Amino acid sequence: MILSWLPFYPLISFFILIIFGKRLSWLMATIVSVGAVTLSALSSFIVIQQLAQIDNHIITVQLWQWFSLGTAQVNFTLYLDGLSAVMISVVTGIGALIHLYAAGYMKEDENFSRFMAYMNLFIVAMLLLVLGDNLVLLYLGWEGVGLCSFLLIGFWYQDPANAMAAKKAFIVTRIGDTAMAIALFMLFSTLGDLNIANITELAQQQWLVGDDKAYWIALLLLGGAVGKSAQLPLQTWLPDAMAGPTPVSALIHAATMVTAGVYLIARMHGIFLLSPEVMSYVAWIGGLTLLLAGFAALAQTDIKRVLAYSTMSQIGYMMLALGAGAWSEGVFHLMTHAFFKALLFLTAGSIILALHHQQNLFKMGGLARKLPIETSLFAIGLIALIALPGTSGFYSKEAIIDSLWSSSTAGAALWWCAILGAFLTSVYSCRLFFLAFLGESRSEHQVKDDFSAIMRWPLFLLALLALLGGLFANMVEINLSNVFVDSVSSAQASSHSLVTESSPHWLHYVAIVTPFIGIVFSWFYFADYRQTSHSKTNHEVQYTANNFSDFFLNGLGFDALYQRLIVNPYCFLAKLNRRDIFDQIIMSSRWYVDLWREALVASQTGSLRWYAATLGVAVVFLLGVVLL
Amino acid sequence: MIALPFEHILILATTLFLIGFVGVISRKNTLFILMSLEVMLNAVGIAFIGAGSVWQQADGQVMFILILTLAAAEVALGLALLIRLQRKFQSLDIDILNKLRG
Amino acid sequence: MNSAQLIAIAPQLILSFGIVLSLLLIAWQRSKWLIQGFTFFIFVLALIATLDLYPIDNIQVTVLLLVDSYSLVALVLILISALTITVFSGFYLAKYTEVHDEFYLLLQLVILGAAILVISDHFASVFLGFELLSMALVGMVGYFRESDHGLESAFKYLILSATASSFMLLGIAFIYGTTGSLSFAMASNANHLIDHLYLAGIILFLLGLCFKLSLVPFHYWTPDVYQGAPTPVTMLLATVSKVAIFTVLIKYWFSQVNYGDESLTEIISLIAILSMLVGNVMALRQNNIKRLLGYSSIAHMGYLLIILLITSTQNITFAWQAALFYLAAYLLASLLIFMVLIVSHRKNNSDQIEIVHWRGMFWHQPWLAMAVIISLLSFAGIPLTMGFIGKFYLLVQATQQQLWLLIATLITGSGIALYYYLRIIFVLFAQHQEQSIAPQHGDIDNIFQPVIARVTIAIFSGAIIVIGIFPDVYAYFLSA
Amino acid sequence: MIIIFIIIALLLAGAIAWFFDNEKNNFARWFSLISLASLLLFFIYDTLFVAQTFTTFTPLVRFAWIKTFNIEFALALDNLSIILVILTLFLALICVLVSWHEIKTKIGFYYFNLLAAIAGIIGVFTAIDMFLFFFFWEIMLLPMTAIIAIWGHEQRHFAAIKFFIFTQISSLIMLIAIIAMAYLYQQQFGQLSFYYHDWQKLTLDSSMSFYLMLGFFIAFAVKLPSVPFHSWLPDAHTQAPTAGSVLLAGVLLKTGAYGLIRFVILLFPQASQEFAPVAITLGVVSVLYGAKMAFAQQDFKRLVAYSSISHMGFVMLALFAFNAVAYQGAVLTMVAHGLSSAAMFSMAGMIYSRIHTRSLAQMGGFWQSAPRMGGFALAFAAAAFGLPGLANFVGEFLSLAGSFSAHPIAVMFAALGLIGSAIYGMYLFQNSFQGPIKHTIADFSKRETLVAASLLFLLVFIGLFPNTVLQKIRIEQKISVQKASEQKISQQFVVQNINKLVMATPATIGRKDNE
Repeated sequence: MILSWLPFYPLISFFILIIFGKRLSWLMATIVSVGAVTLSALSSFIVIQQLAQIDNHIITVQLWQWFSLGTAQVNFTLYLDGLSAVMISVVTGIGALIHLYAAGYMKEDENFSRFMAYMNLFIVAMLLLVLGDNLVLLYLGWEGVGLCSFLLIGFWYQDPANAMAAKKAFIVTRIGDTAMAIALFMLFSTLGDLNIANITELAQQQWLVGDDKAYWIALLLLGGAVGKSAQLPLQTWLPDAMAGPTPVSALIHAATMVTAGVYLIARMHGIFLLSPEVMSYVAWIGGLTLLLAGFAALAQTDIKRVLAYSTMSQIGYMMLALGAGAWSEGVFHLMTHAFFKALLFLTAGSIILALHHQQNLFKMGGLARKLPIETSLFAIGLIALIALPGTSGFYSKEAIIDSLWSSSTAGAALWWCAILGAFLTSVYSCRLFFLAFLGESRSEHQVKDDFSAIMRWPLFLLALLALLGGLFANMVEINLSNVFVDSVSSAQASSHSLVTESSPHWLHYVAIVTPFIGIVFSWFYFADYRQTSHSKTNHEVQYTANNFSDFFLNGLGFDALYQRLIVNPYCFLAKLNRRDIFDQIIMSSRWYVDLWREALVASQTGSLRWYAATLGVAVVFLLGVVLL
Repeated sequence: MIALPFEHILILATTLFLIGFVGVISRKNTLFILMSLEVMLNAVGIAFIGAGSVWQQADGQVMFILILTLAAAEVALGLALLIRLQRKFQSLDIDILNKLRG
Repeated sequence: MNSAQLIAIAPQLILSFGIVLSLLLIAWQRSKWLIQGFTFFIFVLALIATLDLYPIDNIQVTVLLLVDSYSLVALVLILISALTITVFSGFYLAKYTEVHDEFYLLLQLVILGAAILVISDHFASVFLGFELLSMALVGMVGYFRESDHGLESAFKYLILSATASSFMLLGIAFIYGTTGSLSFAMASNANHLIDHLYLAGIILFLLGLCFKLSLVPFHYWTPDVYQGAPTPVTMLLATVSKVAIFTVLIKYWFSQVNYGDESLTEIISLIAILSMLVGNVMALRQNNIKRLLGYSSIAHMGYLLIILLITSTQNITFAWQAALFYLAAYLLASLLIFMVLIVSHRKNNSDQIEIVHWRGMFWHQPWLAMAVIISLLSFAGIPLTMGFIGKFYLLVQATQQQLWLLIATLITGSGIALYYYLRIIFVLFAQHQEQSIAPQHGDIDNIFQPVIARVTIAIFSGAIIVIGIFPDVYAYFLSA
Repeated sequence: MIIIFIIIALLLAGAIAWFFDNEKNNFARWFSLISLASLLLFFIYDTLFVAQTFTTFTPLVRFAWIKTFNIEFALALDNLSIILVILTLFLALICVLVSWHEIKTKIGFYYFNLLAAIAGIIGVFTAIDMFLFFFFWEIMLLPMTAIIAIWGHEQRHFAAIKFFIFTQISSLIMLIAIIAMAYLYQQQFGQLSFYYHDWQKLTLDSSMSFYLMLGFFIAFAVKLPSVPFHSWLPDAHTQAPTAGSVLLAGVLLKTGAYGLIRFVILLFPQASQEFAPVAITLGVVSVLYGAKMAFAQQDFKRLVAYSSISHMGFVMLALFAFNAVAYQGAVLTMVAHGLSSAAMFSMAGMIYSRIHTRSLAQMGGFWQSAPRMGGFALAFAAAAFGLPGLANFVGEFLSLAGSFSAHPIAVMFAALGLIGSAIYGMYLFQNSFQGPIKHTIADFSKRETLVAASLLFLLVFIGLFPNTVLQKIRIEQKISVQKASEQKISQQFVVQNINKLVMATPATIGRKDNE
């Protein structure tokens, strides 16, 4: 019962906000929207408690029958197991905190209630995504979060750039969605069902490891995941998506929606296990993305874009983990990442607000003195991101790195990738910190620091989670083991093990030390940024553009590449054929007929003798036809 | 009396007919056109009489008389129109009449 | 000649006596109403006689004439047009103070010629009817001295039709020369088909008929004469002359044993295809409505030629029905639109009505415009109208004979035709504010609509729709 | 009798609206509205709630009409027809509402045409004698053309003529096929017949049935419309008044799809099976080409028109996949597209009534001044690009999922249409409602809200509870399966229904080839 109501609190709130719109006062809107999400959060905690007491650790609630595909039923059924439990706790828990923060952040906006309505709708869609018991319902949530993401990125739609970013996010993810849709069709046509539990079961009964169909289905699902989670090659939308209000970036583009791809792969692990090749693609995509994003983060000037690339990179870790078969590690990282990345974004939001919507790092500096609380919160987020021992990030990331070397689908090369990534993470984190908080103040405006309580308290809670999130490790592990263990073991029993060799013992130490090396390296390399220099003028620290850093700044040129390879040709084709070639072909008959008409009219000269002559010619012609 | 072969009569009739037709096409003067029409009709008359004599029937001659009647009626109408042409345009050139076209 | 035979040609006799009596009447008293009334009376009598005769078994009246049910139906159609034309000639002539009794006399002559044509079974009677029809028509075309184009039209019609008749006569002479008979049935003999002279004769004879039916490539006179002739005469040309000549064509064709002959079939198909295409294409941008109707009649006659292309005697009955249905549909639609043309005079009394003059007619003369629309839709063969059923007949015939090429041409032709029919219809619907584009002489004003005109137009519109929805009303009449 | 009653009532209502309208009062509007609403309610009550099943396409009325050709006046109803008739009547209501203030001249005549068109369309959906079907098929064109030509936009005459000629030529081709079928019946059974169920008894040799099928197919493909016969549609949609576009997109296109189901596939199962590769290719090309062309348009209505082409491509694809699921998807897509395109065109009309242009370049930022309108526009755009939870998604999903097993490659290409639809959907929405504010417009009035809300309600309702519609289609499907299996084409249906699990894609294809 509690479960079935879970998505509907925010839905009701959405309707209230949309229908009453601007007639609601700020307070009313806040109470309704935040209250609804909090209600969801509370009920999800209760439900998770219940889950632990149930034997098979699965709760399903059928709401109604949606439609039937031949003999298979596609229902509005909510399905709660360990994995979705983790997800709903993140979605509703973090969601509630971010809602609260957003209420403060967006207080001045005239379309406040519309904003909160979208946020609520997003929570609904996200809950359906993680609770759907079949892939179609999952797809509904999947598209729903996409739409909300579109709406929220383009919330300030009057600026064409924002609208553009929203459109880009929607269309690029849509490419992935299409791949996923095809995967669904393929699953239906081969297995005849779209219920996730049934699929996993049927697939493992009918297919051997390495089956062609499993390969293609897994690959297409991966396509969907890659789109949503901003991984290579569909990663380009995420940095632009930062055009949205910062709470949106925190909720959608850091904590929840972008990790939907990770959730999808984890959810469909039964299929992926049947196709080790795709598993290693997952791993490689994760590895390459985390490096790419790390490098790109190094060159960014916009504080939110740094965080966006960092998100991409962290999701790369999750992918890497999934690819290596470290399911629960990946999901755990998803959770801890949600904590610290939400914290980072929200704190960044506060800073941006304090600087009158200034997001350029090179226009910040020296904030540590002016905003001590925000600085320390941000620092907490960063150390969790860097994964210094003891923080939540440490637990999850070390676990991932640990699992790589020995995995048959990942291996040593990817381990080194992960290590390099960890190094990059600490370097760009330090660069960010130095630029924003240390050094000389380069701000053009007065810094204002009159934050209301609702913009502070969520941050404290998140900071706590970011620091102590590691404590959840056991709980998550227990929850997830129910989901993964049995299927993994059965698949492994039927095929070769994913673990090939035991990893050497020095790996662990390298992994722990790497972040420190990064910090030390940055301390010296970015010395300029951190020093409160006496000799240099205020504006000495500037972004030095050269080809190389430009290349990184622009996300390694993917945007330009796609622009040239796909967007421009499509637009060109569209423009070229604006007048519709088929129409022109058909309408050319009009021209043809007219040509004949001209000729025939010309023959109608009006001269009697000419008419008589044609009579004679016609006679001769007809006689000729018949007689010859 | 030597019976003329039908072919000869036909050749004569057809030749006359063609002469008449060419006259209709090439003459500009309306009067001559009407005369050429007469030639054509009479050529047909010859053909009918010839054919009648081949089959030893009166039908051909009957037809000839009918044709004569037609020719008379035609000329009567033609001349009436010709007078109006003359009055309206002071000319008998048939090519004046080309206002209706296209 | 027994009494049955005399009765069988009663309509023709009535018409003939009517003409004589009309002459006497003119000698007695000249009055436009009297002569009009008398003409009308004669036609009504003839119509009653015809209907009374129907249905009839084939009756051979001398060697010249053959009365059968189909010719009677054709005669009914002709007389219906004759009646309408008589009535509307009255409206047309109303603007003249002068008494034009010759006009009605000529009209009676035309109808007599047509009446003879439809029952003729012999080249001599064909020739007589044919020339009676055309000579009287020439007189009518050039009837009004003062009209803009009357003289030109009359001259063109006279000389071209005389030339064509000469060709036809030559053809008849050839046929007679080879077969020794002037009767349709006797003159047909499969053995002669190898004879070039005979074939040439047939071609030349057909030429004469095709000329009158304005089929391509003998169509040149049509638009010019249609446009230049007084509207009632154009009406006559478009209806009576077409129906009579087409009837005689079918009669001749089906009495032959050679309708299946390949080279002749080819010629007919060729002429049909050319007519459908040329007629429709040339009508495309015409602005003068009479001229446009002239071109469209070319196409319609082209469609009708499909009837002739049958392969066995079993199809003759159906072909006759199809032809008479299509002819009736064509005739009713033509009469209807010409009636509207006659009542919608222009200020300067010219009968050269262009499409723009009908602009917005639907909004101030809705019933008149509805009549035009119904007539045009019937021409275009759109369901709800009789024209559609006519076209349906043709297509059934063509499909049964598997004339795919002709069907394709028919479809193409109909497509092209829709363009100009719809163009007129849209002009009728044009809104008033667009009127600034219209020429200064404005649209039709001074539409005088006597009750009779309105009633007649309504009856015809109704007939087209009713027969369009319940074709059995007429089809039963045909198959009785 | 109910159908005859409805058709006659519609014509009568139209005539009354025409004759008794005077320009001052709103008689014509209210009268058409009320009569349509009561007819809709009556029809729904009579077909859905009065105990009577419409599982087979059996005639409700049947009497001789034109005895010369043995033509009958026969009307029938089955669930497919019922769904489409309800859709038609519902959209007719929408049409009346959207033209409330748009049509300012000749109101009475306008409503006469509207109701006459509706009557014709209902006739098409219920005629069971093929001549009668053709009759209605043409009848519905006349008032439709009049609506475009009289109350349309600047190029209305051109568009109306183009629309009319396209459909007329294609339907003449169909008429030839109809006549040929009747003639074949005469050869086999001794007399002409145009009766649908008689034709199902015909035995046709394969090449003959192929050509006949093609004759029907062309007419329906033009109406659907499918590339390359689509080009009448953008012009007609663009130039028509709002209600005209709504009617065209919402219902008239469905007659094409209906014809494909009822006549092409069920009368010529074997031939359409042979033809399927071509039809499916056309469907896929339509999906992609429509989406691509939609993106290139500058004109709001033109864009929506091309999107219709794209959507109807899915229908074509699904129908020729010969699969029970795909079939359900096709019918649902028809309904969903009827609603969503009607909604989009209503939206276009409402925008046009405010800023008097259809050019996207001159739109922008409407959301600020008209948030309610923006919300609806977004929802309708979302329906167009197949957002799950709205009706279109279920239709397209079923279509593609069902077609996949037989035609995986085609479905993959068609799925690209999902991307294409997102692109033009976004382009449309952002250009009009987002971006810099170019116009300040009034938000929805109550009437407009009613129109949009009722359409959206149905879209969401069908999107979330598609079974209400799908159940109807399923019954229909059983019959068609039986019919088709008589013609021994559809082992595929049977195989799928009996044993889905063992069936794998290549195996099915192979099996089909062997047959």
